[in-house]
Amino acid sequence: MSDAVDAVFESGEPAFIPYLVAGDPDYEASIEYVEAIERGGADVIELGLPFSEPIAEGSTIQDAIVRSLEAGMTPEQYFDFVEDLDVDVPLVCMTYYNLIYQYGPDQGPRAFVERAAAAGIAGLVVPDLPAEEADPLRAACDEFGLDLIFIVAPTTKGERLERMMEHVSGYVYVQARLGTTGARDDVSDQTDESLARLAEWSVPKAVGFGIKTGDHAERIVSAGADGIIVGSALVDIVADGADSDDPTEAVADRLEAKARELKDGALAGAGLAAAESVE
Amino acid sequence: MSDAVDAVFESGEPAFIPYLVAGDPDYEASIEYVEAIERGGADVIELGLPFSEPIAEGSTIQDAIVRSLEAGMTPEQYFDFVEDLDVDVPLVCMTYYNLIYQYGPDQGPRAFVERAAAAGIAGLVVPDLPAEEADPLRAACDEFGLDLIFIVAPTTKGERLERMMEHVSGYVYVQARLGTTGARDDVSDQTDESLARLAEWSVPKAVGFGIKTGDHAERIVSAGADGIIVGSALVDIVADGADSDDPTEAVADRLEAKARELKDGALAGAGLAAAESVE
Amino acid sequence: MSTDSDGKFGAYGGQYVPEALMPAIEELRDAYERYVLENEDGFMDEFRERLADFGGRPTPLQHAEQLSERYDTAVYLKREDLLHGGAHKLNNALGQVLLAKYMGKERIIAETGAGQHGTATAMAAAHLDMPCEIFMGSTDITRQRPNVFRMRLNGAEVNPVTTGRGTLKEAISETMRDWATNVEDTHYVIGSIVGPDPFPRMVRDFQSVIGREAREQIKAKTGRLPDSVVACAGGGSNTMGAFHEFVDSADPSSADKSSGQHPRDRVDLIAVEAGGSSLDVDEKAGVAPNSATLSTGEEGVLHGARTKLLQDSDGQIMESHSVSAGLDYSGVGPELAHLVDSGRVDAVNVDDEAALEAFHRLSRLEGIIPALESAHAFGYLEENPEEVGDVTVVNLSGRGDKDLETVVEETEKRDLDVDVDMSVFREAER
Amino acid sequence: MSTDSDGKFGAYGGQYVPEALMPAIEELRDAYERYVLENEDGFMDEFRERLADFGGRPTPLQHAEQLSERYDTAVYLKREDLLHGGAHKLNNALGQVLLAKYMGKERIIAETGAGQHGTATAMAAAHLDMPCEIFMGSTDITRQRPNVFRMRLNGAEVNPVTTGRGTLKEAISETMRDWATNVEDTHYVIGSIVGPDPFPRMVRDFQSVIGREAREQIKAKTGRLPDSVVACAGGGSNTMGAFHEFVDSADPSSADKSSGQHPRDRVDLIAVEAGGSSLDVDEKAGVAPNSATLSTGEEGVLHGARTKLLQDSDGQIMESHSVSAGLDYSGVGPELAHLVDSGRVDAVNVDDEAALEAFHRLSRLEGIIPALESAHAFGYLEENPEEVGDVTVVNLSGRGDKDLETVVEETEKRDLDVDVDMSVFREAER
Ligand SMILES: Cc1ncc(COP(=O)(O)O)c(C=O)c1O
Ligand SMILES: Cc1ncc(COP(=O)(O)O)c(C=O)c1O
Repeated sequence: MSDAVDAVFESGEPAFIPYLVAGDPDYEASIEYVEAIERGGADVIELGLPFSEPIAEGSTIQDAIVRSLEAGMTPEQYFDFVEDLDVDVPLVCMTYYNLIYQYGPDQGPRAFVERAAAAGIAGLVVPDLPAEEADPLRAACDEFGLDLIFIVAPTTKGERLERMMEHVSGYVYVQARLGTTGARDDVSDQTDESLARLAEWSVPKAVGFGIKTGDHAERIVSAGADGIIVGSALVDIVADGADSDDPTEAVADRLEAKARELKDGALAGAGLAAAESVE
Repeated sequence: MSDAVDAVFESGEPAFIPYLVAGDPDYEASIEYVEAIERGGADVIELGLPFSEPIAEGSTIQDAIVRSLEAGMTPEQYFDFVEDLDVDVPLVCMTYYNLIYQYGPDQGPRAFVERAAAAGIAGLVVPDLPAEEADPLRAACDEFGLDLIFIVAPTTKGERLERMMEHVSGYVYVQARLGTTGARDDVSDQTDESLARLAEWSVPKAVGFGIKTGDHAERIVSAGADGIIVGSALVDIVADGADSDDPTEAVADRLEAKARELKDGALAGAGLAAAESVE
Repeated sequence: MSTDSDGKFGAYGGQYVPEALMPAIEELRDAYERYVLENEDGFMDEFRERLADFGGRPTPLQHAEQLSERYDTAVYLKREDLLHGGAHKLNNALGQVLLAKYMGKERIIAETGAGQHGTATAMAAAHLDMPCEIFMGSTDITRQRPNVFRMRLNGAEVNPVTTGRGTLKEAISETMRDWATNVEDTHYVIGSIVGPDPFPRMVRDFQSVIGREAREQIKAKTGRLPDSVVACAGGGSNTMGAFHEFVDSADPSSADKSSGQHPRDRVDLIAVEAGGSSLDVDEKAGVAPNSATLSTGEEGVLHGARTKLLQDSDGQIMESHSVSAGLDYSGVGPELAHLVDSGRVDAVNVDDEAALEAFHRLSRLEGIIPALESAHAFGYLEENPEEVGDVTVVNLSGRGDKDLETVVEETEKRDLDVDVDMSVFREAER
Repeated sequence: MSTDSDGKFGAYGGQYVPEALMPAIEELRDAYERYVLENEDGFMDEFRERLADFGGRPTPLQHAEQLSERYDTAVYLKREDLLHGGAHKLNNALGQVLLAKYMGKERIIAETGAGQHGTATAMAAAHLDMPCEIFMGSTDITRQRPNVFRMRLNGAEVNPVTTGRGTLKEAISETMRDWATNVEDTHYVIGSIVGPDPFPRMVRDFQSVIGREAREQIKAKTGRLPDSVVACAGGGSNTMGAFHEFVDSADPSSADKSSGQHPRDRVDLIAVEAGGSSLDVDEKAGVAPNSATLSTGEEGVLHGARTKLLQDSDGQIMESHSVSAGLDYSGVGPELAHLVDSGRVDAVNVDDEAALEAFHRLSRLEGIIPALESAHAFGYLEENPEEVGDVTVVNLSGRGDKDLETVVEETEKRDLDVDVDMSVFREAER
């Protein structure tokens, strides 16, 4: 279990967890962007390692993955990227299992986790690896002290949910709605349901899939989330920048501003909740 | 049995029997053309009444049929045409059975034959009417004194040939080769074979299908034919005239010349034969 | 096997062909009688085995659930669309090519309209290793392009026929010309129950496996004979193939039918012709914008037989029309003409638009894309569901893969009752 | 029924899918075990009846006379090309759509490459009255246009997938995304023996009717088991469908084989993959100009299962290539990967050109136009006639009507060994 991630959730403040694809749209700009969202208030950063078949992503993140791959991103370069970053918050690597499995001279997840740990990665999220197939990766994570973060879907219920909770480390990624990643204009009712379903579990709950604005963030934190995960809303800014060839700094400023909006929303949500419980 | 046709074959001279499609390429020109080939030496004229599905014709005569039909030829008009013609030799109508069958208010061949007789037609050739189906038409021909001329094909042999010979009136149309009508560059060996096969029969034998030149005519008559039937070689001249918009008289002159060449060829063939038998 | 051993069906039938072909036709009649009727040298055994292994017989008789519900009657489909090549045509083509082989012929020719008979013949000829040439009207070549490819792939020559309007009628005439030229070593595989005797009898006998199977299958499934059998009719080979075994059948269930709604003492036989765009004719232009020969034609002689024809008052043959190339013919089988005259078969017709709608309907509701020819039979069902009784067998004579382009084009021209969204067709074109 | 009840085939298989799908997959596994393995509610009886009546089973096992002579061995064709829709795909699609109905699902989605699985699913969905959406790569939409028409005619929505190179791999990913969104009321009909458990087992079980029939048929025809079974392999569903019943079979005839030339103690199972234009890969471009996953792939995880994959050294999936869209896939069924590793199945491959030649050859010699996919199996036969023993069964997985345009185009580009006169194709275009 990563102490750094633990510390974030123990702080009492709601965690703001932004996501970007490493190397999108290119190595140098991406470094600036990740650093900008930290300045904007990130508590943990999920950093995508792009895979050619991202079956859990919507079109926004799919496009980001294509940009990053075309700019030459590889697992090896990803670790250099992580080491080059000048950020203090914990980094969580989000990728698909085949890249973890193939890394290094032998097959199996251990080499990847070892290298990730060396690069300073605090945890992993693997969207195509359900608990059933996770034993080898969990063993490697335990060995090298990484969190293996599981996703709890709206369809994860009953016995299945109980079994999963036994294995949780770090936080759970509460999938706010069915479907793929992508910014939406509303907050899903499924979010409230899921948070209610998970209320009795003590593990920190970070909600993701579809959060786009400070308002969304506020609503979700006020509904009981311990953190919010925001990807597509930020990747949209990177995409716009890439499309219009804006200077890196301008895009970085926009990302920082968006991050602040989301972080403030989360804080507001927590403030409200705190206010209610204090009075 | 038509006396006029009989008289032709009884004259001792080989009969030259040209074929044209009535109304090709139009009514007026066609009248001129038929009269021209009589001047060229025709002994009998086969005059085609065009049918939309001429399954026994090659492309030369098919095209003539299309020209005639497009110019408005109908069975009724055909009889007018025959009556308008100023020729003395016997006329034989060549057409397909459906036109004969449909003529007049009731179905069946009688009305057609009656009208043909009235117009002065001496005989009929019906390429899609084998002996097997010919009883009703034969009865009508007998009633009105027309010859029903049968075709003897290279495949007509043995018993079949014997049965057919019992019904013959006028002359037999000896098909010189398998296939459809059309001028050819050679004389078929099948012709000699057929003439040999028919030698013992006393009925006059007119050979057709593919005769193109005076030389062909000569060869065939010298091989034992009592007459030659020539269609496509003449229709080709009509077609050329129609294509190049030549004056009717010029085309008629060419037809007359071609007829004379063929007639002379036939005579030469007979002369040779006669010469041989006399010496 | 037949009561028509003289080659006549009432006033219809006969052998109106050039003398040069008569010996070949006599030879064929003799071979037909020996090999087909008498099973000499085990011909029919070999034929049936090849039809099973190469052709895929028996074809199923399927209960059509959605149609049955729609029409409130039990609709069964005889699935000739599943035969190798995609239509009933192979039953006949395989029979004739095999017969030609038994007769020692060395070359096969055939005409084709929709291209279905041509492809069936090309397949049978490849299967039996016989050289093969197909005559096809140039108009049909354009509207049935995939079938031209298929014939060529099977090694057949495809000879375009440009006379007339370039459809089936012209192709038949042209094939007869080739036959008259090469009659000694060549067999002409006629594609329907038309032409001179013995073709109408022989083609019917080869096709009658359809009705023979259907009869057994419907009895096994329902314990009774159907109230009706419905089939489209061009020349009429799928039609007589489906009808033949039922022509003499009384319906054994009619006696104890309690409803009394459809008291039938026999199986109704319904031949659905192409109504085209209209039943009116343009005598002047020599065009009938339909192929409803049985309903509107007059007795005459064409392509070797006396039968009903689309013709003008002089006896000139009129150009027919149908959205489906396989029904687009000015003649019809003499046996069918006779059965219609004698009242045993009902001749009805369905227009282009109703056939197109039926094409879409069957595709949608049953997951089966029918040939446009067969779609006419389903158009009849839609317009007259009350006519077919409680149990009906519809002959699904072929599949519609060959018609996709035509259907897209013809559908876009029209405002059909069925709701078809054509946009993705256009998208796919891009 | 299976020894693979944990969903693993050796090291392969498993369930590598997003958590959101896991409950649906568990539900499906449960339904599969009850309905398919235990025949609960008579599911398998209804399935078999529909396969017979709607699908046209059994399909024939045909002795191929010309090929047998050419290769001096008894070649038998399992005629899946005669199945409704024109390929083996319906066996699986009908099974899954029916299962979805038993499970109370209300919507069907599927991916398609060649369009054959999409058309089969669209047909099955229409037949069973289920709304259906098909995901298809935009490249495949262009090269398999008739199949797009057919799906639309059957009432399915066709959703073009433009990511990547727009072929099967991308279509599968996109369908998984839809499934993850609509998992509660939607069943995803996977088209081959790929994907998370229970799909590989279940699709194989639905397809194993091929081998079950073939086994009975070959025994009836020859009194013995074949020396070999040959099938093309894309995902591998026709392959395992043909092989499954033979995997455990010793050849009962080998004991008394006098020739001793092919003393086999089991039926050889030969999976023929697409060699494409070359077996070399371009790692830099991420492209393998072939789909020879079994021969050249490496273990990895894709689309829900651990299996052999075409991937670069980092684990990124490579674009595959084959002239036949249905084989054009970077993965392969985990069971097949396992059987190849364990030596029970031989993995071989045949390149684009040899497949094209085989396409023409079968069309010419046997009068059967095969799918380009199936043509690969015949390409192997041409190149290795001595490998298949005295009696071989080749799975003719589908018909080639869908491939006509591709074949014309690809043939014109090449100088093939078979003598094909392409001129009439060009004439017909005019
Ligand atoms: C599928 C199908 N049905 C019917 C027909 C019409 O022919 P017939 O009336 O001889 O069955 C054709 C002709 O090509 C056809 O292809
Ligand atoms: C006719 C045919 N054969 C084979 C295949 C390959 O699939 P599989 O390997 O799953 O049988 C396809 C796929 O579309 C196909 O259409």
